[in-house]
Amino acid sequence: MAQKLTFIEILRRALDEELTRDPAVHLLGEDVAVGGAFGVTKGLAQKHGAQRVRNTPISEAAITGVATGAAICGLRPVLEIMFIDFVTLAMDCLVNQAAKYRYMSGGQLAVPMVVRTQAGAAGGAAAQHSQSLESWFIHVPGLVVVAPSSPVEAYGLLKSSVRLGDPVLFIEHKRLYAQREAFVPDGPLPGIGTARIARAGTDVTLIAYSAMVGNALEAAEELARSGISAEVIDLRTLLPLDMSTIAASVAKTHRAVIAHEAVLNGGVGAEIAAHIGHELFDELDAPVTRVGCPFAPIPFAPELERALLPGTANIVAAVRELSS
Amino acid sequence: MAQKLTFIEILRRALDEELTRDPAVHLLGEDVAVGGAFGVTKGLAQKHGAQRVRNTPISEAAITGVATGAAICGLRPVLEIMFIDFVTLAMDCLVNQAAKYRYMSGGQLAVPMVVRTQAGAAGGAAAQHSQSLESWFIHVPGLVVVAPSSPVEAYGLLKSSVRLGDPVLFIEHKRLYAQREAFVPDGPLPGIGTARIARAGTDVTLIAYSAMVGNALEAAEELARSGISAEVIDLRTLLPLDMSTIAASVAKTHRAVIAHEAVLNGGVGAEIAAHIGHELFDELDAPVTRVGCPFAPIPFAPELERALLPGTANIVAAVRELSS
Amino acid sequence: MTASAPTLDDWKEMLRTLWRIRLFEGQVQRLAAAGEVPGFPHLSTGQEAVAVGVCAHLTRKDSLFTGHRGHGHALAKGCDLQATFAEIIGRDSGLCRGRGGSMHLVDADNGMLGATGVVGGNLPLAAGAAWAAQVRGDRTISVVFFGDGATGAGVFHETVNLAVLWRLPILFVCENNGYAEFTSREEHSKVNHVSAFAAPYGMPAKTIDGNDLRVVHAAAGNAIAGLRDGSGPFLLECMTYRLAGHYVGDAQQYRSKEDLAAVQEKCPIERLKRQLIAQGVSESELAGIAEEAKREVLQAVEGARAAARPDPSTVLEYVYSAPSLSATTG
Amino acid sequence: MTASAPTLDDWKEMLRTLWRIRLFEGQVQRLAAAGEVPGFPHLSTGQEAVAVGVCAHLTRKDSLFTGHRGHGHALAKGCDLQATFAEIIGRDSGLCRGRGGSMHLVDADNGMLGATGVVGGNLPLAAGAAWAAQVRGDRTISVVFFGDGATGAGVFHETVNLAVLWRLPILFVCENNGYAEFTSREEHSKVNHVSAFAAPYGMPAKTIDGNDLRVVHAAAGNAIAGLRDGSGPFLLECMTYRLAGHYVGDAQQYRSKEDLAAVQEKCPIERLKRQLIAQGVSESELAGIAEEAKREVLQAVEGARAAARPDPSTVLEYVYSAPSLSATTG
Ligand SMILES: Cc1ncc(C[n+]2csc(CCOP(=O)(O)OP(=O)(O)O)c2C)c(N)n1
Ligand SMILES: Cc1ncc(C[n+]2csc(CCOP(=O)(O)OP(=O)(O)O)c2C)c(N)n1
Ligand SMILES: [Mg+2]
Ligand SMILES: [Mg+2]
Repeated sequence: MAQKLTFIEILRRALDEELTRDPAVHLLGEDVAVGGAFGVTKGLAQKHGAQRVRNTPISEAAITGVATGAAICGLRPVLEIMFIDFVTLAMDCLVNQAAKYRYMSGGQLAVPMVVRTQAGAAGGAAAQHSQSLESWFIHVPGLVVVAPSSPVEAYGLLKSSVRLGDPVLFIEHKRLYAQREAFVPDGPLPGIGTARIARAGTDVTLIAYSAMVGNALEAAEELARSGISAEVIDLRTLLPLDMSTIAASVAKTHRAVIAHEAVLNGGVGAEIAAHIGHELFDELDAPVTRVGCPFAPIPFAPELERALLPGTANIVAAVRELSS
Repeated sequence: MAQKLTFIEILRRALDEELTRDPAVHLLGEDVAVGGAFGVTKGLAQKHGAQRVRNTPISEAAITGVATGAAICGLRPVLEIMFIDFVTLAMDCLVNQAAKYRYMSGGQLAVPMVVRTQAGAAGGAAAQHSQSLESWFIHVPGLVVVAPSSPVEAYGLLKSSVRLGDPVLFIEHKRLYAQREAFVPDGPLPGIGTARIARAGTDVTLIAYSAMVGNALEAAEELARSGISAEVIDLRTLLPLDMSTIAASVAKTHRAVIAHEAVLNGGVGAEIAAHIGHELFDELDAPVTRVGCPFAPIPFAPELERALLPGTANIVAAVRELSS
Repeated sequence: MTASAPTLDDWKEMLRTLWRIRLFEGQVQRLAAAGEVPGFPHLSTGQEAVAVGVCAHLTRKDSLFTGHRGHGHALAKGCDLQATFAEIIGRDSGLCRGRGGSMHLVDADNGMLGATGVVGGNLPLAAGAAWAAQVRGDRTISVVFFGDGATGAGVFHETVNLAVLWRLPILFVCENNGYAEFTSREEHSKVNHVSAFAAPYGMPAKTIDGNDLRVVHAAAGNAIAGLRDGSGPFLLECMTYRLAGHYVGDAQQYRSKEDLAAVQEKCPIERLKRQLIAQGVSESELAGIAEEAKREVLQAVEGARAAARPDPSTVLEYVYSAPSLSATTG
Repeated sequence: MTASAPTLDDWKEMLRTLWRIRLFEGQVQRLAAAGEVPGFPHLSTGQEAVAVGVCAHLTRKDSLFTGHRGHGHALAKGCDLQATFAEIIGRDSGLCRGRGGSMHLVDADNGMLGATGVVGGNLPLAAGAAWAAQVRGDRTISVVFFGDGATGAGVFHETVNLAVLWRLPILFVCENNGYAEFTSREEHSKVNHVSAFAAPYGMPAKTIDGNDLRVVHAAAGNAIAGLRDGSGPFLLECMTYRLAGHYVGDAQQYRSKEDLAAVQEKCPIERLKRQLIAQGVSESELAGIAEEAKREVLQAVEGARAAARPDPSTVLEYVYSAPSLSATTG
């Protein structure tokens, strides 16, 4: 029978397997040689050697640059940036260098690199350790943005990311880290840029990614009780965005609700809503609705954090409003 | 009669007047004491003193932090970041510190600061000196984003920005710098968050900002010749976004085209399209259409740069498609 | 603020502050274990002498910035025990009305201007405050506390360069506790002493025993006097040890039992007590000081715990200077 | 790559390369004035000896990274004159098929791995290439050229710390020309000599006369030999002068006529010519070398100008590893 692994354990397993499979794969980041802040890389330095799993100073700009330069020269670095809030320190390298290298060099050089980072709000991590900044990166040609919704999803998507020939921002939601899932490694790895139907339905399409997929599934469950059949799409990758899967679903349900934890304004949901509104204009029976975080930083106090963050109830409410 | 001033001269005049008006105003940035890379601050150090118009080292992160810390303590710093491409080096301070200071301190402290920066593609500045990254910043609660479309607009908007109690990213398009406009300083300063109708029309609403407003006006002119009356909205500020002006116009024209130079995917246009598609669902006679840059970095060669950048023709074509 | 050499009473008062911090953080740890503290608080236990020795020379008009390990700095700067604790447990009566929390303590009236959770992010902010002080010309200064790990961040070097160039009245106080999270200094840099970074800039710097309050007090006093006279920035590196984990809950597998035991030896409170006893202060008087501090702290903690939680309906306040400013208008 | 001490012929060959760079950039300037060069090219005129003296020790397998002023580095590393010029004027036959331009010259086959327009951005990339070389263990090295102004960027310090910590085979070559854009070194930092930044890290460093090819060649040779033996990073600061403006079109109001005249004195080409004449090489032979270089350059320039411009329909190529990857799929 299938063993149950946490999101963290499954990430470790995927990295362990990729380190074993390909000698070009190297891990680096703050404390990663001792497991990293969240224990994802625990034991990997002992198993694969200190040369391949390296601690770094607190130098997000330089270590992202070092990973990029190494990738140009044939290594496949997997860099851990402890919180996506700190990716703000590596934006020059990610956006001006890594994302544009292939293009600026006329196809001579590539940057096969994965930047693993942890995002989202939970437990009072407060304004500088809780952000969801993924939408910045879908605006950067050359990058790939992956946001798994469960342990099993993370396993395949991380391996596919490590094997890709492009710089990948791999976003892990802190709410998912402790989640357990039965795990049977089998089948082909998911293709980067293909969404999946997490639950089939006919009346409305719920589009989500990362931890919010869990909320969308909860919402679908609740809506089912009142006779509303919701189809749930797990985007898996935000860049590229799998519009064909979205279009096929909305053409069937004629209603769409997009949900993410990130601030609504300028979020990934805006891009998806704009696409649906344009490509499926004649199919829509109701306005495309977005669920996301109201326009404020993440507050520290639990009551405030809870009051601000979008969740299952918001998705259900959005659907009911559409259907009424 | 009104004198004609260039965009650069008018920015200089606005800064000169604000330096004169309020002793708290200070300018800093690379080479600003000798005029800055584009001559905007020429002569201001001589007139207002080296203490108030200061050169800095090439340290975008630190100088943004210094401006933020000084703003907290009562100064009103106006910082010049030579190219928006280099704002990537100041993201931690702008996003994690400046934008959140008021909120994290429970309203105790504010950051009245203006970060002036220059953006957009023109003349082969290539991939690292040509970007339009404004959409990142509309996703950050606490920031204000201003993008003037002409010299006269820049004058009022810069003064309003300097007087605001919040951190402002003030985006100047390099294509506009040499543009001249008759200038009569009069009337009240524009309110931050209010768009303007640049041209009245009845058949379609063209929504633009920064240099693209000029293209929208050109497109409107061309469309008028074939009997299509286009209303052109100059957003002026992207955060806050003046949805009431947009809604009023689209409720009248029932058609909307949003145009910006930035990459289409994840751009400001997505947010506007999502809003219109939701708030004006029953008003739309045609899908909201976006005009923007295809998904690639800005290439160096003029032929490629021209091929990639959106312009007047794309706006006209988008409108014709809607109307057909 | 102690102008001349501290009297015996001054030392006793400073001992009281050391105890306040130690016991305050003990309560943070206790309540964190009980699930009453949101987030992941970082304790300064063992490093208190740096906060107390430096802040003894500051007034409410001087600016202070700290980072993720800043409880002690806030209290030493004069923040109210109860309002500070209330912030750390997320109450509406907290310094920041529960918006900031442990890593973002701000008390503007006391010159406690900021604490950032991003390592190194506080350094240029402090330089900016020093610039504002320089513009005011009122002999106030700016002080920034940071860890040894922060010297890995480029902005540290950018800020030092600018501070020296502009001759800013800023005191850089590095608490070198030999670790950044779970990784020792040796694995972060070949530069053992942070003070070495000052040399290229010709910035005066000093490495001292950060666990001896008298040493910290004297060194900080000299440095700050110079700063007020406009002699430019100073870097004070205080060698210290954290007796607790990196954050509450850290199992500390990276430190041996022996190391931890050895570290206990260096407790700055025990150090000061021995010195005061040598000066003829009685054990019982010292015990009394600890007792009083304990009463104060417990009272503050209970007061904070009894305080109201923030009203969820206020969650969108304080984002902008005016309600008219938000994502969209109209 | 010159293993042992250079022969007289080696010096003549290096003189030829100096001339190639000088005349090549002269053509860039001429055509820029004529509006044939997109963007705003930065010339290394006057700094050529650094490029030639360092690159003389490199093979195509060694990595090189430069910044906005990198024409000379690319040519010294062995990039084809015509393909390089074609890139600078945006032709399809250019090194990067016209996508990169003057500030982004890449020639992977020659180990010319990158040029960044963001000051300091190339430093960690070069360290990454050095890390890859260390992993390969093939005695190749990574070299990065940067200006004095780049030391104001935090990432310079982050990279040096990491390079020393990991003992990377990287040569940091600073071309200290006393200016960053229009602002002199004094206004950028109190640290006059960039080599001073190496001291805290215990990284070997040297400040030399960057306008004397022999001095550069010798210093770089020693440093690179050590790097290949795994002795860890080295910082070579080359004091030099730019004879031209910051970019083509810079009016240089910040430099007096006298300064500019004085600077002409230091021309590295004249310097080397005097040395060769002292060694008995005839004026006419030297003139011949310049003539040949001129012929080569003019031929390359004309070839580049005659080359086809990029096909606009190819503008979306090279963004991703596969066409299936773009903003949206399906
Ligand atoms: C930019 C950044 N990177 C990583 C982290 C995660 N982090 C929090 S504390 C810490 C260690 C800091 O070490 P040091 O500066 O020595 O302070 P100490 O914790 O020892 O007091 C790290 C890496 C962070 N907060 N900010
Ligand atoms: C991060 C960044 N900030 C500002 C600029 C604008 N800029 C281009 S060159 C330059 C001066 C660089 O001086 P230095 O490093 O000494 O090189 P030099 O031009 O003297 O060769 C500046 C500020 C830039 N390209 N990148
Ligand atoms: Mg430490
Ligand atoms: Mg220079």
